[in-house]
Amino acid sequence: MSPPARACRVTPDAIDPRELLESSVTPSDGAALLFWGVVRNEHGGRAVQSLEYEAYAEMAERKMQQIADEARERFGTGAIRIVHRVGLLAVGEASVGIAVAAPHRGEAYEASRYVIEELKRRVPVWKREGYVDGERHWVPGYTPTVEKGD
Amino acid sequence: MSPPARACRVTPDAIDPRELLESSVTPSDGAALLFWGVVRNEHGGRAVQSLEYEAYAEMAERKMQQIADEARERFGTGAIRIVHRVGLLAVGEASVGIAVAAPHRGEAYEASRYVIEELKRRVPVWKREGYVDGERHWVPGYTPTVEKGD
Amino acid sequence: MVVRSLFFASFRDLAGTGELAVELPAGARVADLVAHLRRPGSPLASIPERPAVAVNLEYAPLGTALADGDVVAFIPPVAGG
Amino acid sequence: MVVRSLFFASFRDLAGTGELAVELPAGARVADLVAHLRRPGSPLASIPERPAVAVNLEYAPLGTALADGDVVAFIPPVAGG
Repeated sequence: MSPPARACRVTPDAIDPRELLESSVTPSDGAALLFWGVVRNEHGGRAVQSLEYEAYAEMAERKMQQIADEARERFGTGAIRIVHRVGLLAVGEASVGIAVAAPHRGEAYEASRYVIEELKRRVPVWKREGYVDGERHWVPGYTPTVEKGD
Repeated sequence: MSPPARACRVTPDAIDPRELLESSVTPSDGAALLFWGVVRNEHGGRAVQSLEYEAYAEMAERKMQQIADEARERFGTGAIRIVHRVGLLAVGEASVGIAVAAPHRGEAYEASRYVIEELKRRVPVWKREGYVDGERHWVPGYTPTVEKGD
Repeated sequence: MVVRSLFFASFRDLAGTGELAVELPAGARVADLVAHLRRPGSPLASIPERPAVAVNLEYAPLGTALADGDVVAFIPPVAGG
Repeated sequence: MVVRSLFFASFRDLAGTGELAVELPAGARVADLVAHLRRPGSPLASIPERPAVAVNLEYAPLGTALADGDVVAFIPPVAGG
């Protein structure tokens, strides 16, 4: 079964967990797993007040769809949807939601973990932390590896 | 931090994924994982039309709380909430929702998996499948083991 | 003494009721209650010889001594989730 | 030929803009564009010698040949999730 249209999205809007789950689960699924990434109040020992997410949206959606397709094929799950939020987020708000539906739960756990790890390695999204003292800085991340030799 | 009051519940009402997540996540959490068990359209090759869940509610809530406490201690997560539905459910409806909040995602995956596996082994809940031809039967399950020798 | 016996799912179907008050001699254990319920002719004669049982909301071995007013639940194989 | 260069996050802060049109000689590769942007005095002089780059929405090695109208995005270390 192919995933629903626009299964993977970058959006400035709040992520709706019910919509993510319900649009992923089909009658042959017995479980779904929702990964919910949220803004923490501290990072590296420093108090975080807000997080600003930026994405290269067109490429990020393409990469998220590639990762979802890889996970579906590798673990044999049902639909996988990934929604990443951009813009200014407060502590406790969700930055990413990943729904993985599957006939059985084992595959859902493996695929969900695969998706979040790969997302952090390859999807062009950045975040800038704002501290209580007003300072901001870009959070150091992963340098994506280019598969073909250069 | 102690879990919110009535963190683990048996209920005849539909499970609300947003409420489960938001009541679990605190400002020091960076991730939450929601396990969402849903009614499948088949079991053992037979078409399932509905599933009827029954619980020994008072004991089930106590056992779910014990499992949540074990998982929090063992994996060092934040709050864990477990809601199990009872009554007649249609295909696609959620029978169980398990929210695990955690500072970091690794613990959330391990704890979530622990909770659903233990829930299936120990929590006094039963299900009766209804087939398209009108027949019903209790789904064979796990016999809980009594820890102390008898 | 009298104990409350609770039956769920397939055990309730057998018993024809979810609850029975059972009178037992002082000093009786869970195993004695099981034997009483499994006596020939009882609707519960076919339950396992060693069913999973909870006494006052906790799983308990068959050797557990019972007291007046205890709640003894008979737990058929569980299938939640 | 002219290629569109896109800059995000810390690279955009350096560039002072999210996008630059860069004229390059025919046959130029991604490495030539990088060298051009890193020339002394350029606001992007401090970007890595081998940055992660996407050409037309896919990660591409520095040896990739460019064509007129290509979109070349400079991808600082990613930190989504």
